[in-house]
Amino acid sequence: MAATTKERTKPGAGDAEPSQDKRLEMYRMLVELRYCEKRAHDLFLQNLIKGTSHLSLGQEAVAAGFAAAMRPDDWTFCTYRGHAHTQARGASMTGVLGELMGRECGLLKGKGGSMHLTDVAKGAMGSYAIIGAHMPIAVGAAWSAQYRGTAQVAVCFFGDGTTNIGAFHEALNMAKVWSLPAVFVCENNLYMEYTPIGAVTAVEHPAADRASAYGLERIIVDGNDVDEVYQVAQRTIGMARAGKGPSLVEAKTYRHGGHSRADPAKYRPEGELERWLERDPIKVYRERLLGMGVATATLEGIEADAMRKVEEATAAAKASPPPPASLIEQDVWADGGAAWRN
Amino acid sequence: MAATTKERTKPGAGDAEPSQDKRLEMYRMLVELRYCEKRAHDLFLQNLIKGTSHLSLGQEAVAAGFAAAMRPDDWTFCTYRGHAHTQARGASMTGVLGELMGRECGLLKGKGGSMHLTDVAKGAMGSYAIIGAHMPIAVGAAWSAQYRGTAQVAVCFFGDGTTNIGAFHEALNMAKVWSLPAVFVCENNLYMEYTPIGAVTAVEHPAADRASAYGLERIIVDGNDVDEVYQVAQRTIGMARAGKGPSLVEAKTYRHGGHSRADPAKYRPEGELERWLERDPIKVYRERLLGMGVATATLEGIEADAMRKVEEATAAAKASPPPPASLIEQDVWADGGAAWRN
Amino acid sequence: MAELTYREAVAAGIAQEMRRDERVVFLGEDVAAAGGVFKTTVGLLEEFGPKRVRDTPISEQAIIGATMGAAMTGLRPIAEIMFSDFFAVCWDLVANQIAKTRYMTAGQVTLPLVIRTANGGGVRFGAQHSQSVENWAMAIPGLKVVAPSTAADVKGLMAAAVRSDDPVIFFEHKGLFGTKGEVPDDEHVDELGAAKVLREGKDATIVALAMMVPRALEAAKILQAEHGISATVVDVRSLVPLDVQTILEAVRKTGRLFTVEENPRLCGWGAEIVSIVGEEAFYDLDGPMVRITTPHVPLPCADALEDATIPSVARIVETVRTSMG
Amino acid sequence: MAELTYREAVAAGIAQEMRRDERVVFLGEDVAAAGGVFKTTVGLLEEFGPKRVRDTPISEQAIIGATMGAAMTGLRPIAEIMFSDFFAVCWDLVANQIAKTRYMTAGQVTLPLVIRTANGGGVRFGAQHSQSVENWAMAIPGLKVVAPSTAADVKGLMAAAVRSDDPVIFFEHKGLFGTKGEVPDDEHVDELGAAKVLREGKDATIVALAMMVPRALEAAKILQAEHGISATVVDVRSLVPLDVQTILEAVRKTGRLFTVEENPRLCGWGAEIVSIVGEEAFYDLDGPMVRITTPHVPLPCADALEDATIPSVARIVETVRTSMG
Ligand SMILES: Cc1ncc(C[n+]2csc(CCOP(=O)(O)OP(=O)(O)O)c2C)c(N)n1
Ligand SMILES: Cc1ncc(C[n+]2csc(CCOP(=O)(O)OP(=O)(O)O)c2C)c(N)n1
Ligand SMILES: [Mg+2]
Ligand SMILES: [Mg+2]
Repeated sequence: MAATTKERTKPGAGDAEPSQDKRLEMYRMLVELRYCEKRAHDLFLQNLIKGTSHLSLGQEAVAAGFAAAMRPDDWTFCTYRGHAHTQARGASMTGVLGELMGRECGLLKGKGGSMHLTDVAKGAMGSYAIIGAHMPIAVGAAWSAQYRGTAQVAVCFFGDGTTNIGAFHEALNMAKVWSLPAVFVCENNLYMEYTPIGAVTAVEHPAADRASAYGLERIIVDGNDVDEVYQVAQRTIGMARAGKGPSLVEAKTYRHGGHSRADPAKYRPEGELERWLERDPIKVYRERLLGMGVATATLEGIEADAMRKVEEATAAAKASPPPPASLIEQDVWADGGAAWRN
Repeated sequence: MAATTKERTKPGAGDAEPSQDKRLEMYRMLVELRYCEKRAHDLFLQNLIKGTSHLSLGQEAVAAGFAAAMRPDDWTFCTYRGHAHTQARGASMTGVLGELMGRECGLLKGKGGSMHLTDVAKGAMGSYAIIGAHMPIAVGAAWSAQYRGTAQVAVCFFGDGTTNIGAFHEALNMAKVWSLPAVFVCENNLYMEYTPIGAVTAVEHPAADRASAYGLERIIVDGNDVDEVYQVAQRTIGMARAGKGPSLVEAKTYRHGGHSRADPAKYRPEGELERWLERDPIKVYRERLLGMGVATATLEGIEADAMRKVEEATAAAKASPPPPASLIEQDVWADGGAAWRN
Repeated sequence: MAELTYREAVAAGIAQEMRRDERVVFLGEDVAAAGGVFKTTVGLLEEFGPKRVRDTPISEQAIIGATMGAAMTGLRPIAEIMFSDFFAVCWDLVANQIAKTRYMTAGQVTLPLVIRTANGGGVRFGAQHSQSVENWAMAIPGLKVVAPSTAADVKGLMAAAVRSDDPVIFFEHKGLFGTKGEVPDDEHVDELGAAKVLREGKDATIVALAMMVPRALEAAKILQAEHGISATVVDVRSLVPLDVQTILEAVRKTGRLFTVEENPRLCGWGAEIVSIVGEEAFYDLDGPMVRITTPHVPLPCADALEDATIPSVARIVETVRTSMG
Repeated sequence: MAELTYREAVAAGIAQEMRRDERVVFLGEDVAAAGGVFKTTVGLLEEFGPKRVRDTPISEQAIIGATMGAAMTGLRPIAEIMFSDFFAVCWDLVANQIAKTRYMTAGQVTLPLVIRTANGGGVRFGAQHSQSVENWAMAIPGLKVVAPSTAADVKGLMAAAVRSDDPVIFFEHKGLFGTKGEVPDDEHVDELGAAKVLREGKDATIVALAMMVPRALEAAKILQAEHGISATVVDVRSLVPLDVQTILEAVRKTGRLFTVEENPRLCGWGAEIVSIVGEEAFYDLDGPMVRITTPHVPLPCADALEDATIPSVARIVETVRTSMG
């Protein structure tokens, strides 16, 4: 197989701009994801969420831009940093907050926790907590779509740090060799946990500079610009759906908070956060929409709706009881049980 | 770290040609490796070698060219296809044949077998039978050299098929990020076991087309031309020794036989073997040396010496008894024993 | 009934299921065009074509990941891991992803898949190509684990594994590929989780798996003939689910338990069975429970050493005799 | 003696050895500048510098491979695998390479290395970040396996592990990081392979490891106070080498064996100990041997579920009491 490596770093001609409706849909999504994630943060501080959790604050445009470009029967595979991706596909906010709080109403009835949010009915095929594992799993879903001729596409999100693990390499090679309908999206937020990605990576752009190793186009997109993300998503998903094989997209973005619950993010150079807050995807998008003539009231209406939704979801999740102990020996097997002996 | 990817496909200016002595040394090595490997094949047919074995017939120039460029205290890491690499570093031929035959005189006293030939005293740091594993191990040796300031270099050989496994990716990235004295040598013999490498790889040159993903130079060399291999070895080992970091070399070559003992290699297209036999590294080199004015008698002398060496080693190995059962519970631990309890 | 080798029964079992169900697909390294390095899958590519029988790169994580992803989206894949030792390079996908995802998602994900692999020693391949790792799989909740000892069981258990909606790790034994046995020609579907009593005795129960089964049987014959010890022999066949009742019943009748394991000594399936018996049939025991295992060492390669390491008929006879005597 | 947390004892143990021996180096993800995600290695970078304390990419195979390669060429590396669950992504390097290479090379290669990792549950991290996998390591010949339950043992066993010329897998328990204990200020070097009898009783022996040790001790107190059952409590500490003699002796005195394991039920270290006792001290037993384990399921995440899954003090008390009649 010959390497044909084109380079492209921006959405180009032929990448359709989102319609006005799509834009408002995306704005709504951005705001909901943001408010819900902030709520999750508050619930931590109140110790209503235990364990760990990884917020997407600042990275919402990647989730929203791709979700807006997907067909309902397409599949999302994401990481432990998956609250936004899972909800962007339509998973219930109560189910998400309930899961974080370990309640029976949780998407996973409390069995999985924040790192494993899944809603198969919505095409949210799981959040995976071990770096890289979901990339070959997404390959398998794409293979299934190709085999069954359904024109479904598997979209797989992962971080910059994930580009250095073996599964990344194996998945991309096999996806290309089998010409599978998959889009791999690296959310480059500049850090693995606390270590800057540049300190542990042999190339500057951890995903894009490696695309050619899999015979793929080099694609970098501004991950804080939901329109740009949407356009790249349209194009790469469209290619996958049309049988033209996989893509690898590097979206440059930034997480506003620490890596996980416990992390105050002191390792960041001074001013870095502030510079990125200037480019907050919601701030940027709100300004753009206003500039395009969208009425302030329209946006405020969306924002108020979102806040109401978060309040309702929080109340519902809080009202839900802890999961019953009977769940412990359920659902190891397809028969619903956990028996390993007679 | 910025990607600075230069391209180079031939030894270039500044790569020193081997001296006449070096050339004769390499010819001797080639012939010894060839004769010994052929003898191993015969011993199979006589059922004196059990289990499996992977011959390097046709690929000897890679082993010889690199070994000739290494310092005695440099390290070789190789695969199950490692008879040539291990002997090229000076391991005893009797020890090799004895190991293949499961005799007490074996390099590993029969405990390891053909896939694990090792001679630490000669810098042959092991043959590894699980694809890719030795690449990160070689990284560790190179790290040790760098840490201790010994200017030793780790040279790691592997096949084309190995470029698709995760460990390849992790090892190359870390070697580059830590700027370690290591040279990774892909022996591209066109096949993994029975499947052509092109059928399972997203790029044409499985190693070279991926060098840029690790910020490395693209290097392809004719693996059947021992002079060319020697020159590239000199250059890349020299860079490593000088603190200039790792290299990745792709050597194009061909195995004359099947993948392993059991394989008749019927999957090859007609004429392919014949074309490569034309470019047999020993045939090519013999002609070149004669063309350079080396006397036929000199080469014939080397050949006769090698044949005698093989005969003697065979006889010695055959005379060696099977290893005693007392070895079974020896050398799990550094204290020489195998006790896991008191 | 035709006489097939254990090797041929593998392809026969897979083919039976692929004919029945289009969702069954098969992938692995050198499995298609070459028919597998052990020639266990010869003919599948020819019958089912390259869309259903696929050669992969040397990328075990991608193979097993793809298997999982395909299973969760409507296919029923069978993957080959060439040697069971190589589970170590894709163990995350097997033990952390495949085994746990149904549970973690409260049943949202169903994973009807089979991973088949060549397990065990005796063929002079050395420590990295000869391990018996069925205990690795047994230790992971969420995996079903099967290890047949005869050609008929290979075909029947393969069919059961493919039809199971749960992930099944299917251990084929390298040392048994050449053995022959009667295999039903017609559709043959066995049951996961059923042990087989191959011989009834009254003095001792010998529980064995895979290549240890013929050795246990042979040992039982010698124990009877030469030492007057009458032994029940149980072929466990399936480690998960485990047929505890059959084992307990045998021990209750005989009062003594011996397990014969090829894996290294510590934490094998034998320890699990001994522990179950030591809790649930303690008062039926007439003497110590004894595990016959490979010592806790990597497997040496040379024939002389390998044969002295894996439990042999002679070692089984000797251990049972001494312990009963 | 200073009072240190279990967490602080990790860095104290490593630092003690790094001061003593320049060949000791340390690598892992986020271990240097950040001091580790569990803050177990705070201060090491500052004291020993970036040459000896190194942050790595997210490349567990490279980390463990590099550890092995460095150990075979003159260093004595300590690697961190952040969560023990992640052994699954580098298991080949651990189980097939590090464990077997000395044996396969007939002793040519020596591997003085330590891999330390955060093991175990109780902190609501879910099934992929909470496993107790010490039985994975115990099942592999060629690995030494340690799992301390106190801060002092962390320091002392860490030193012993670093000084060992064999590869040691060092399991730190996430649930114990915050616990405190007296730790010798001076050089403190413990011994691999020695269990500790923490409490002497006459009716039953309870054998426990890591986080199960404080629970077993607490249960023993309750058993004594509320049920008049006097129990010996043994902290195994080291699974390989295993202090079989201490365990056998305790069982001989008490006649009953209970093991308390955090790992899922099948093929745990408890099964190994039960099997040894069931063979070697069978005639000293007064009743069934009972394992108290996590059921054979992945670990659920929600606090309500996780607490009901891992063996608790109440479950230990209840099981021992019921079983003792
Ligand atoms: C195999 C493995 N190694 C290490 C970890 C611990 N870990 C969790 S998140 C993380 C950093 C991941 O960085 P990146 O891929 O950039 O994703 P981000 O968190 O920035 O979204 C690490 C090292 C893990 N979960 N799995
Ligand atoms: C992880 C792993 N997967 C599969 C194998 C089986 N196997 C042994 S050699 C081989 C082919 C290797 O091809 P290549 O890297 O090109 O080396 P070559 O044999 O051609 O020298 C395979 C698949 C293995 N040893 N390890
Ligand atoms: Mg990141
Ligand atoms: Mg090859």
